[in-house]
Formats: sequence, C-alpha cells, structure tokens
Amino acid sequence: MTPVVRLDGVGRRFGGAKNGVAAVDGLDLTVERGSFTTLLGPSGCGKTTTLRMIAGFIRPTSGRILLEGEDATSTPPERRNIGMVFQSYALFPHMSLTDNVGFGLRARRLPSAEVRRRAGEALELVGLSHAADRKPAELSGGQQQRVALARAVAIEPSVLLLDEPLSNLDARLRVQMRRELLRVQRETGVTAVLVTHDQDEALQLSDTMVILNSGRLEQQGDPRAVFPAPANRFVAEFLGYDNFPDVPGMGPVTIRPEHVVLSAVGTGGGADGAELDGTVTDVTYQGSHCLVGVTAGSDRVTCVHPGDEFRPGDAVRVLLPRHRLVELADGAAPAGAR
Amino acid sequence: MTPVVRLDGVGRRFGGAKNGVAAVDGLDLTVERGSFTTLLGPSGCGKTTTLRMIAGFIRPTSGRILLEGEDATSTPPERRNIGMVFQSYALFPHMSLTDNVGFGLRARRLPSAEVRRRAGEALELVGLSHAADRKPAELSGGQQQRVALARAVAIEPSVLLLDEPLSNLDARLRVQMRRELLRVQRETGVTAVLVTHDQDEALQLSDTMVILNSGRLEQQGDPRAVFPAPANRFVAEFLGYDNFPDVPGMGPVTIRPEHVVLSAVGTGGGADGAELDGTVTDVTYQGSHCLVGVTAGSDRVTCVHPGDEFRPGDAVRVLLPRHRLVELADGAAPAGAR
Amino acid sequence: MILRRPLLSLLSAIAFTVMLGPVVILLGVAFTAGSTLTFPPEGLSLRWFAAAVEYRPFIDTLGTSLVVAVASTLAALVLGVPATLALQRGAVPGRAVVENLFMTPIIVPELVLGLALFQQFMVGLHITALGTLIIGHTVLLLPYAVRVVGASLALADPKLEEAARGLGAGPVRTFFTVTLPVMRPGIISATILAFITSLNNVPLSLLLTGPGVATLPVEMLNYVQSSFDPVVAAVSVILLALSVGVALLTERLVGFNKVFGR
Amino acid sequence: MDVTRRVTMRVLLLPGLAVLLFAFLYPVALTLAAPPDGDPATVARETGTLLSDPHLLPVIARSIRVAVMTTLICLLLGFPTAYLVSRAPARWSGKLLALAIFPLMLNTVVRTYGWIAVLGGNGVLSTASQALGLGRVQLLYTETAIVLGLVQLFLPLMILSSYSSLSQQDPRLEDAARGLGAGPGRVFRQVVFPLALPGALVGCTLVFAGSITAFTTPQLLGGSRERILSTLLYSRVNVSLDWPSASAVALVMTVLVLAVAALSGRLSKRGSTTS
Amino acid sequence: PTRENDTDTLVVSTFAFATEEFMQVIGEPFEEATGIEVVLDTGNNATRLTKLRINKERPDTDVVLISDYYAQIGKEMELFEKVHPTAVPAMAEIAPWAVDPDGYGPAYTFQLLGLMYRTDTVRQPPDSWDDLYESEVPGGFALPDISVSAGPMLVQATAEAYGTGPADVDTGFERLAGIGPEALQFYTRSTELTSLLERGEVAMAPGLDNFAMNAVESGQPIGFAVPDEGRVMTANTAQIVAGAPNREGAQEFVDFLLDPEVQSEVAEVIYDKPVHPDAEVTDLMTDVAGESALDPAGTGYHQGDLELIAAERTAWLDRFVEEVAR
Ligand SMILES: Nc1ncnc2c1ncn2[C@@H]1O[C@H](COP(=O)(O)OP(=O)(O)OP(=O)(O)O)[C@@H](O)[C@H]1O
Ligand SMILES: Nc1ncnc2c1ncn2[C@@H]1O[C@H](COP(=O)(O)OP(=O)(O)OP(=O)(O)O)[C@@H](O)[C@H]1O
Ligand SMILES: NCCCCNCCCN
Ligand SMILES: [Mg+2]
Ligand SMILES: [Mg+2]
Repeated sequence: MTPVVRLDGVGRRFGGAKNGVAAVDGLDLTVERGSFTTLLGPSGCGKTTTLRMIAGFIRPTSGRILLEGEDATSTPPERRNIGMVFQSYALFPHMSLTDNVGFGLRARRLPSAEVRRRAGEALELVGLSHAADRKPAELSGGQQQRVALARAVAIEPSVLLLDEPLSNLDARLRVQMRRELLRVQRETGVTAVLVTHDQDEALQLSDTMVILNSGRLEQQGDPRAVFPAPANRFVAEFLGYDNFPDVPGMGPVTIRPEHVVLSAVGTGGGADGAELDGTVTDVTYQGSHCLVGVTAGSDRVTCVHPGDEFRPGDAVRVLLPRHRLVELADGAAPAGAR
Repeated sequence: MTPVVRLDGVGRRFGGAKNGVAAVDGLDLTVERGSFTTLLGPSGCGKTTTLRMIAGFIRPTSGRILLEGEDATSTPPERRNIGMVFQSYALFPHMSLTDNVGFGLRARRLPSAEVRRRAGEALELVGLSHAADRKPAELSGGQQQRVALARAVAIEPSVLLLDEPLSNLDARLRVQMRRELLRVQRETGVTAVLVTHDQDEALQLSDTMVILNSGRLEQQGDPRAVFPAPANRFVAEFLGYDNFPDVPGMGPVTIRPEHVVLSAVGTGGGADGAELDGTVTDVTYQGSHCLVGVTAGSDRVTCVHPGDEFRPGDAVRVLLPRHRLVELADGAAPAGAR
Repeated sequence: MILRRPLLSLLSAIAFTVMLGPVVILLGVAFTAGSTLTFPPEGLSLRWFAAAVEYRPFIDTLGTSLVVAVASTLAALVLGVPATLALQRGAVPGRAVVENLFMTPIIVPELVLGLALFQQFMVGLHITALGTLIIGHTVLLLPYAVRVVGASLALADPKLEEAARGLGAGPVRTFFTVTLPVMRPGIISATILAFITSLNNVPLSLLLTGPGVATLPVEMLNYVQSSFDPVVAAVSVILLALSVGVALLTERLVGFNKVFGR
Repeated sequence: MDVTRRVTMRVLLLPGLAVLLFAFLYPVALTLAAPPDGDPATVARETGTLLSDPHLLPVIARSIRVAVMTTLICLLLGFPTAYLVSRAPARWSGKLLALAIFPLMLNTVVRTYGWIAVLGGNGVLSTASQALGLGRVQLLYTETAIVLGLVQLFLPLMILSSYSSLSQQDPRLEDAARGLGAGPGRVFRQVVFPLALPGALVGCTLVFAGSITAFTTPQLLGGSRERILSTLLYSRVNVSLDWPSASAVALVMTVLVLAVAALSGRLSKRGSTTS
Repeated sequence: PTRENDTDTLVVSTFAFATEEFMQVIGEPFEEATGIEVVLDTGNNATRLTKLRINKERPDTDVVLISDYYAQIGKEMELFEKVHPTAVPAMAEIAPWAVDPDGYGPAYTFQLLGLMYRTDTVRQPPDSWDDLYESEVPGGFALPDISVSAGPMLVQATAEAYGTGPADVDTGFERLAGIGPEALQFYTRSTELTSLLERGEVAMAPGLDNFAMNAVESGQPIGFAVPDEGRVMTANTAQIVAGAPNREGAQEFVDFLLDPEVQSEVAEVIYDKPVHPDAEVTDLMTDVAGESALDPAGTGYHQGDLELIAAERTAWLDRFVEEVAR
C-alpha cells in the first residue's frame, strides 16, 4: 500500500542559502494509511515547519513531498485535500460553527444541502450539534478545539495534520481532549499527523512517534519500542530519563526516576544492580509520590519514591536495578533549555 | 506574627449588585510570612480576581483586605509594595532588561547607582546578567518569564503575586521554571501567592494550597494534608481522584488510579479491600505504565498498571485496597468540563 | 506575490498609478523650462523654483502655515491622547457615542466650520486670525489624533499599566514611562497625518485670514486664480520634498508598517 | 481604586470634549441655525426649498452618486493594495505604505491641475488615444473626472484604514482556509475581506465624507454642469452670499454623511460579532 | 483685537492678486507720503465681503477694493460710507462714469468684456457676439460660469445685443441656453480660461480684456475682440468701510489711488486700466482693447444693471445652471 505521505530528503531553510537557518534538514518520513503519527521534539526543532510543508503552506527548499504516491512538492494547499488543526484553532470568527465546518465542503462546491448535512455530522461527531449556530467566540477553549477538529475532518481529508492542537488547553481538558481526538481518529479512520512537545501526548496517541532535534530525525517507531529503548541521550532526556549515572563497567546508561529504588542506608541491598550511597538534597511532594533528588559522589540521581519519609540531608542508598538500566548509543549533549 | 496578607470575608461582584456575577464570594484567607501559597481551581473560579484584589487593581465589593496587619482595602496598588508576575509577563517592550527590572526601584526614587546594582543582582538571580541590555522581544519565552520574576522580586515586595506565570511555557520548560521559582522564593524568603489550575504545580510548590470553586473556598492546607484527604468530590476530582466507585457498606469514597490494583481474573485475591470483576474497555500507553479503563457493573474504574499486558475485552479483577479508599464528606456534583 | 495574485496585483498597480501619476506630472511641470502648465514639460529648468523662492507672499505665509501646523498638531495631541486613553482604558459610559463625537469634525464641511469660527470666534470673541486658525485646525485634527492613537493603544497589553502600578509607579509616572512610550508609533503616525492635513488645508483656512495673516495653501490658491504658471507646482514640489523628508525619517526611525499596522 | 481610576479617566476626556463642544459643535450649530442675515426659520425654509426644488434634487443625487462611486472604487483599488502591502515582507511593506501616503502631501489645487493636463481633450490620455487611432477623448468636465480626482485624493485614507485591520488578522486563518480547499479568490472573499470589514468600513466612511465635502476637485474637474452639493455650497457662500441657503446645503450634506457613518457603524457591528 | 481711532495704520482689504506689486506701486509710496502704515488683508471678493458683513458692528478694515457687483451687495448691506467729494478731491477729475451715482466710493480701474480667441484657429477675428451665438465656433468655445464676474456681464451683454437692453434678462438667458450645451466648459477662474486657450482646448470664449494681456504680451496666439454691440464692463471700486477706524487715512488712500501718477504706475506694473484721464494707458492695453481702453464710456461700454444682478443673484445662479450649463 502506498504511504499517504512520504517526505524524501526534505529540507527547508529560512533567510537565504548562505546565512539562513535550516529549520528542517534532509528529513525522510513515511506516514502509513490510517496511522496516527506524532512529531515530537523541543521548541524550534522544525515540527511546525515540517507540518506546514506537508500542508503546502510553505515549500521545501530541498527534497520532495509525495502525497498518495504522487509528487506534490509544488501543489498549492487547496489542492492537497489535507485537514489541518492549528494550535490557535484559527476558526473563522465571523462564521457560525456550521459555516466553519462547512467551509471546506463549500470550497469543493458541494450542493448546500449536502454541505449542511455533512457539517452537521461532523459537529455531531464532536458533540457540538446543539451549538451549530453559535459563533466561535461564544465557545469555551475546549469547544473551539473540537470545532477545529470537526472542520478538519469534515472534508474527509487524506491526512489530518494537527499542530499542537491541545497545548492551549488546561491540564484536565487536555487529557479529555486527547481521548476525544483518538476516538475521532479511530472512528473516521483518518490518517493523522500530530505535532507536540509533550511526550505523554505522543506516547498516548501515536502508532508511530517521530523524534526531531534541530531539524533532523533522532528516532522513529512504535512508542512501545522507542520508549523503553531511547537511541541516544537526547531522546532519553526528552522521554523523561532524567538520570545518567556513571555505572562502573558500563558505557553511557540512563534510568528513569521511577525505576530507581531508594532506601535508608543499611536496609535493603543484595538486589541485582548498581548501588550508590548518597545524600538527599531535595524532596518535591507530588501527591501520590515524592521526587527525591540524591547526590551520590559526582552523580545526581532523581528518584520517584512512593513515600514521603525522606528529608534533605538524609543519608540514603540508591539502587539502580540492572534490568532497568538502558544503554545509550552515544553520550550526546543534553537537549538544553531554549 | 501578623500574616502578610489577610482576606476578611472578601467578595467581588461584577456587573451590578442585582444581576451581576459574584466572582469571589466571602473569602477568608491568611498568607503567612515567607510561605508559598497557591490558589488552585478550575477556570473562572475567581483566582485571578482574588489576586487582583490583593494587588489593588480592583476593589472588593465586600469584606476587607489587610496587608501587614493594616487595612489596605482602598490603598492604590503603587503603595502596596507588591510584586506581580503576569501570565503574559507584561514586560515593558520599550525598555532594556535592566530598565524593566529597575523600573520599580526608580519609581521608589532610589539613586540610579543603587537601581543599577539591585537590578543587576535580580537579573543575576535569574541567570540573565548577560542579556541585561537586550529588549524583551529578543528573549525566548522562558527568559521573558525569568525577567518578569526578577522585576517583581527586585522591589523586595512584602508579597509576590503570580498569576499562572508558567502556563504560557511548554511542558519541559514549565517543570524547569517551577524549580527556578521555588529556588528564588527560598533564596529571597519572599512571601509568594501563586495562581494555577495545575494540581501538580500546586502540590510541588506550595506550603499551603487553597482550592477554590465558583468564588468560594473548598479546602485549604498543607498539600500533604489536603492531597491524601480531599474534603469532597470536587476537590477529589480536581486532585486527580478519578474513581468514585460504589463500595458496599461505605458512603461516598474515592480512590486514585495508581492505587487500584489490577490482576487477571482468578489470580490474586484475599487482600483487604473491595474486589470487583470487570472488563477492560481501553488501554492508554504512557511509557512507564498504562492507564487501563475497566467497566465493572455500573462503575467505571481507571487504573494505573505498570505492565502492558492487558487489552480491551480482557476480563480482569480490580482490587480497591481498603487503606487507599478515601471517604468523602459529600457526594457533590463533579467539577464538570468547562 | 504578483504571480500568485494577478488580479489583486493589477488592482494595486492601478491604485499606485492613480495615486502617483499626478506626482510625476507635478514634477514634470515644476521643472519645465516653458511658462505654461503643460505635460510633458518643454525642456528642463529650475527657473520656477527660483521664482517660487523669491515670491514674498509664499515665504511670509509659509511661516504662518508652519506655526499653525505645529501648534494645532501639538494641541490636537495634547487633547486627543488623554481622551484616547480614557476611551480605551477608562470604561467610559456611552463610549461609542463619545468616540463618534470625536469623529464629527471630519464630516461637517470645512467651509462651514470656517464660517462658524469666523463668525463666532474672530468676530464674536475677537480672537486673532492666527489664534482662530490654530483653534480651527486643532478641531480638524482631533479625529486623527483620537483615531490613530486609539488604534495603537487598543493593541497594547493593558497589563503593562497594571505591572507599572504594581511596581510602585503612580498613575502619572505610569503614563509617562509606560503608556506614552507604548503609544509612540500611533502618536508618530497621528502627528504625521495631522501635520500634513493642516499644512495642506484650504477650505477651513479660507475665511480665517486676517490682515497680514494667511496660510500658504490659501495663498497658492489665490495665486492660481490670477496667474497660472509653474510657480505653484514648484512650491508644491518644495513642500512635498519637506514632507517626504519627514516621512522618510519616520520610516527610517520607526517603520510605517509598525506605525499603521500591528 | 477603580473608582478613582474611573474618575481620573473621565477627567482626561474633559479637555478634548470641551474643545470639541466649544470650538466645534457650538459655533457650527449656531452658524448653521442662525447664519449671517438669517434665523432658524429662514434656514428651515431654505432647507425645504432645497429638498423640493426639482432643479436642486439632481444635485443631491449627483453628490451621492459621485461619493458612492468614489467610495466603491477606492474600496476596489485600496483594499487589495492594503492587503498586498500587509502581506508583503516587512522590509517592503513600510516602503509601499510610505508610497501610498505620499499623495496626502500634495497640494490639492496643484494635484487637480495635474489631472487637467491628463484628462483634457489635448491631454496626455487623449494624445495617447489619438496616437493609437482611437480618437480624441474628453474626460475633463465630466462626472468621471470628478470621481477620478476624488479617488486619487482619498485612496490613501482607504489604504491606511484597511491596512490597520488587515495587519491585525491572524495569518493562520488564510492557511486554514486554503488547507480546507479554498483557492486564493475564495479565501480573499470569504475570510480576508469579511474580517477586515471594520477597517474597510472606516475607510469607506472617511472617503464618503471626504467626497461629499470636497470642493476644489469637483469644481475644477467637473465644471459647472456637474454641480454637486459642495460646489452649490460654495456658490451660495462665495458668489451670492446667501448664507441661509448655504446653511441648508450644509445641513443636507452633514445629514448625508451622518447617515453613511451610522450605516457603516451598523454594518461593522453586524460583520464583527467576532472575538 | 479691535482698532478704534487708529490713525497710524490703514487696513486695506484687497484682491489676493499681485500683492507684491500692489505694495510697491501703491502701498509703500502711500506710506512714504503720509506716514501711515498700510496693512493688507487679501482674499477674493466674496470672502472679504463676508468678513466685512460679519464684522459690521466693529469693523477693523478701512478701505475695501472690490468689484462693482460685490460693491453693490455691500452697499445694500450698508457696509460702506458715502464719500464726500471734498474728502477725496480727485473724484472731481476722474471719468464721470467712475463716480458712484449714489455717492459711494469711486471706480479706480475697469475691465472690458469681449471675445478672447485663438488667432491661429479662428481665421476671421470676431467682431460681434454673433460670432459666438450665430455661428459654429471651429475649435470649440468656453463660457464664463455665472460665479465669475464675466458670467452675469455676459447675460447682460447678450440681453443688450439681442433684446431690449441689459435688463432684458430673459432674452439673455434664452440666447445663452441655446449655446450652453455646446460649450466645453464654464470657467470659474481667469487662469482656467487662459489655460484652456493656451492648450488649445477651446478656440474662443467671452472674457475680460485683462485676461488676454499676459498672453498677448508674451506673444501667444491669443487675441481679444470688442463686440460691436452689447458692451459691458466691470469696475473695481474703492470703498470706505462704514465706521472705519481710520476714516481720514481711508479718504487719503482713495484720493491717492486716483492720482494720475499712481494710476499710470498701476497701469504699467499691474496692468490695470486707469480712470483718470491724465493717467498714461500702456500700448499693451490699446493693443488688446483698442480705443475702449482709453475711454470705455466713449465707445459705449457700461457697467450694466448692478442693482438688478445684486437683487437676483441667487436666482441667476440657479437659473444659469438649470438653463445654460447643461
Ligand atoms: N518564517 C520563518 N523565518 C525564519 N525562521 C523561521 C521561520 N519559521 C520558522 N523559523 C525557524 O525555523 C526553526 C524551526 O521552526 P518551527 O516553527 O518549525 O519549530 P517548532 O518545532 O514548531 O517549534 P515550537 O515547538 O516552538 O512550535 C526555528 O529555529 C525557527 O526560528
Ligand atoms: N471585569 C469583569 N467583568 C465581568 N465579569 C468578570 C470580570 N472579570 C472576571 N469576571 C468573571 O468572574 C469570574 C472569575 O474570573 P477570574 O478571572 O477571577 O477567574 P480565574 O479563576 O482566574 O479563571 P482562569 O483560570 O480562566 O484565569 C468569571 O466568571 C469571570 O467571567
Ligand atoms: N474639503 C473637505 C475634505 C475633507 C477630507 N479631508 C481629508 C484630508 C486628507 N488629508
Ligand atoms: Mg511549532
Ligand atoms: Mg485567571
């Protein structure tokens, strides 16, 4: 089966060939029909640029983009049959929900009865039939989000592009909308590509996650394959592997805070893994657990600990279970704050 | 010791006494010196309004506000000695960082050498000394955030007010800035009041968390006291207690997903608690664990499960350990989506 | 852009042609060696510029025009900026009505305003011609000040002012150190528009002249009533060059797109 | 504090309002109602005459026609220009805007004489047309000439007001519309234009008001045959010195402009039930 | 600022035309002769009359130089003083037609209505209004708008040539209505007319002899013809404002203006034809208007019925637009 989208060595520079920036740099990418792909990476890594190239809003400066197997590198956006959901929703403020959702159908010159019917169905899908005649300003953020989704799927696009569609929502609503999104994608069977910088979102939603760094691909695959085996330090850090201890006899390794076992000095011991003695430097209460920072020699280790019994200054023993240690291909520099 | 801030039956209506809305309704609140207090609650519950009344930007329509023990209900904001950090940062776009940070000091007519020195120190505190001469537009979001913080603490305010200062930042940066915020607060010893709707943020940062709902106080206290014992269903839901099962012989109870124990039917058993048999309806991969949704009779239970072995349709046994069940004072209506 | 938008580009090309065509003609006429206002010009010379600079009434009235333009622009800003502030930030009741009220001077024929001011102010209240001119122009420019400055203030984050107050700046200090600088682009563009409008105004100024007091455009109008040579074109080019100088400086310093947009 | 603030704010409004009332509304109302050699009754009578004289009604009609045509053409030419300028790269948009503001600085009389040199029977246009074998064209002293002159006069105002609306538009709305399958034309008509309508309407009001009250251009380009309200006003004030009758003309003009301003306000409100 | 009994300055309201030359040949010599400072207030007839009317109670102007038509309106509004012949001795010396029959200020210069034409396209120089009214004008023609002095003058000249006399307005309008639709333009400024002629947009137009002087002097193919019948002229008059703050100065000024030497200078420099018989008329003036430049009344020129025009002014305006400018 031809992939819905294929990027073939796609690059995009901004601001001239000489002193410009390469926002995207020789990216190869394949999006399979019906799949949910997420593009994950830190701010400025080129996620939006990639998505906008797929949508046709900007053109690659190198490489090719194939849609449904055909070269679409220079097809204008309105002839790509692509549904796009923007971070800011970009709803037409002067149109009712029905008109917003029906816009793409009208652009396809469908008869107006048909437009109304399908716009109605799309609104139904996102549970907003009752508000069909309202204007976007009369909706809450979550509702606007759903309209944007309905508008994008109403045209039955060959691929649905979503640029951080949830990041304007508050935490609770974000979780709720993620479910909604997944449900709509499954129900309609649409191929989806979602941009996010939230690893939870990527893990939860995607069939394939694509991790980008500075316009280049770092790792790609099923979350269940990528998550337990980050290819390098950049990916590991990005996926929440906060600890990079020096373990004697091993190359660069990493371990997740929730896999580190913490005990009072003198207790426990004997388990298979590396053991370090250290001192608690900070404790962050997180409700169902605490995040405990421990300094052990030159290493700093962060542990998720179910109890709340440690206090800064306590001497503790840190166990890094062998089967939880993940070996890294490189010791690349950390992702670094913006 | 007199509390730095005291709200005494403070209320605020918008839009006339008759048909207006009470954004804040008879709120009593005490902020102790040097403490970190968070105001937590869903959108529209009155958090911003409360903060703006403390800052003096709007006046209460009822009740009194005491600052340092003195009635300040009608003191204009410029005479309250309050540092404020806005969600949008509100940095002065036409001034350099030094001038932004020194603004409050110049307003206090300090000699300019002194202004420069203290602005420099404040920028040092947030690690931006190197950018002192830039304009805000030349900074990244996280850097702007830090300037806003430096500007607010530079005046050595008696209380630092922060209105969702982190919600414009992306997830990674948010976590990083939280630490930064806490470090600055501890280092300077300033009294801080922070508004958020993110429970993690509140748990992590606060000495006292104040949970508001529709302008009224729902619960207040040390997170370590509030979190394990939510007073009612509203607070429980807000703190992430997703399950409200019917347990025979008990009143309304709740339990966190991570405390529910899931096993294949037939295994386990015998532990102290309620047991339910059910069917897996959905599994959400979250990297280090899965969220498993189970339907058991009329109940829906969400469980955090460390493994990834369950699939929708599997028959499972759900254990609700007795010591994890939290009894609720009421069965109040859920917080409801916006 | 041009290739992607052929129709829009064509319309816009027509727009610029219509707007700038007369400028080209004006230049041609002003530099002509001939003695009539014909286009294309008959040879090139600077003689009409020499004549323009030597013609006393133009020099004398240019002074008056500049005084009136500067004074009325300043007055319009001094009155208009606080009013704008109140309209944008002050929760003024009946705001729409007040806002429209400030727009009314541009809808009444200026000839009528001129007659009214002459009758009620110059004659009724014995205000000098210069004073009445300045008052009249101030009224005429008020809408520009309120509208253009208002547009820029509407875009500024109101939280900035709260931030300043919270940092201990009183209302006055807040205004001068935060609000005013934030409004700067709007104020600059309002200043340019207002100044140019005043400098070119004829109908309002027509009656508001007195012994020894007239404005340059009125004098130019008088001049073309009686002799029709390229002197007036030359004066226009001089004025144009002055205005363009100011405009270029503004574009250099601020950027017109910032001034009129975002 | 919000009370003192509110009071302060209203105080700020006072000087401007006072000047407006004292130096504009009061003298204008007084002069319109009781011009030299007239009283309110005379003015009312003259207004009645103006509105019933079959020879003067066409003048009103022509004024409206000219102003409407000018406004529409300014909109047709100015809005697309503002759009292109607003979407041009920043380093271009400033210069293009400067170019568009340029004509505001030209003296009206001189500018209008420029048109005479273009539109006359022996003018640039006619010469070109004759060279092409299309014969002599005499556009001067026609309604077309008035409209053309006024369009040139007021295009900058239309461009500026539209630009300020357009530059505030979220550019992603255009992306969204194109992504949904709308071609550039449809995006422009259904998204860009409706959203910039408030700015365009302000521009229309300014242009309409300007066209109704402009005098020099219609007088020089239209001539006596194409008499409109402003030239009628001029002849009442400046030739026959018939001030009551001039007041009547001015009243009609003012009412016309107010009506258009109200209409555009209403359209703008209806169009922008936006956020 | 009101002036009361201000004998040091003299405010002269005058045409905004050649003001520099005006000061040079009249203003400054007068200042030298009397020690009174001359201040000009310039503007067109109507604007200045409007200001006088509104200022009537407390005038700040002493002398007004104004066209006869507006002078007539001003008289009816009681804006001017009658001038006692002893106060302005020169009034006894000037051409009799220039003395106001009602005793107001005298005419001090005059302009003749005739036919301006292009000498290259109009082969046979016109010699009668018939050349306008009864023949096709090759190259087209323009007419004065009713709002310029030549407009009402043309109505009266036509009335006189084809009707019972200058007051036979119906005939005047009727004849004009016959040619109105053919006119290219109704000019509203003298410069508009000269520009039309110079650019060859029209070949003929009724106009005042002064309009032609510049063109003739600079050798352009433009001529001026005096019609055989229907000769109407317009005069510029010097009026003393009722209640003038400096009445004596005003009287002296009017007398000065009529002085033959001053009149000669004015003719030479400003191209205004004198009313004092002893003043010198330039060759250019006689080249353009012939004998009539020397003695207009002698060749049958007259000012028409000013009272009639003044009384009917708004009606004429509208009538012109309705019947002629079509
Ligand atoms: N129009 C443009 N002109 C110049 N540089 C640009 C432009 N658009 C993007 N860039 C640059 O290209 C890089 C990638 O940008 P992009 O918007 O694709 O990042 P992103 O991964 O979407 O980041 P974020 O998470 O912050 O949205 C950045 O360095 C950005 O500054
Ligand atoms: N100026 C105002 N006029 C009218 N109503 C207002 C005003 N400000 C706030 N409200 C209303 O008061 C209530 C509380 O608003 P507030 O801004 O304090 O909420 P919040 O808790 O900060 O919400 P969010 O998390 O969305 O910022 C809301 O219902 C809001 O609509
Ligand atoms: N004559 C009335 C014109 C009114 C419009 N003024 C607009 C001026 C633009 N600079
Ligand atoms: Mg992005
Ligand atoms: Mg808030």
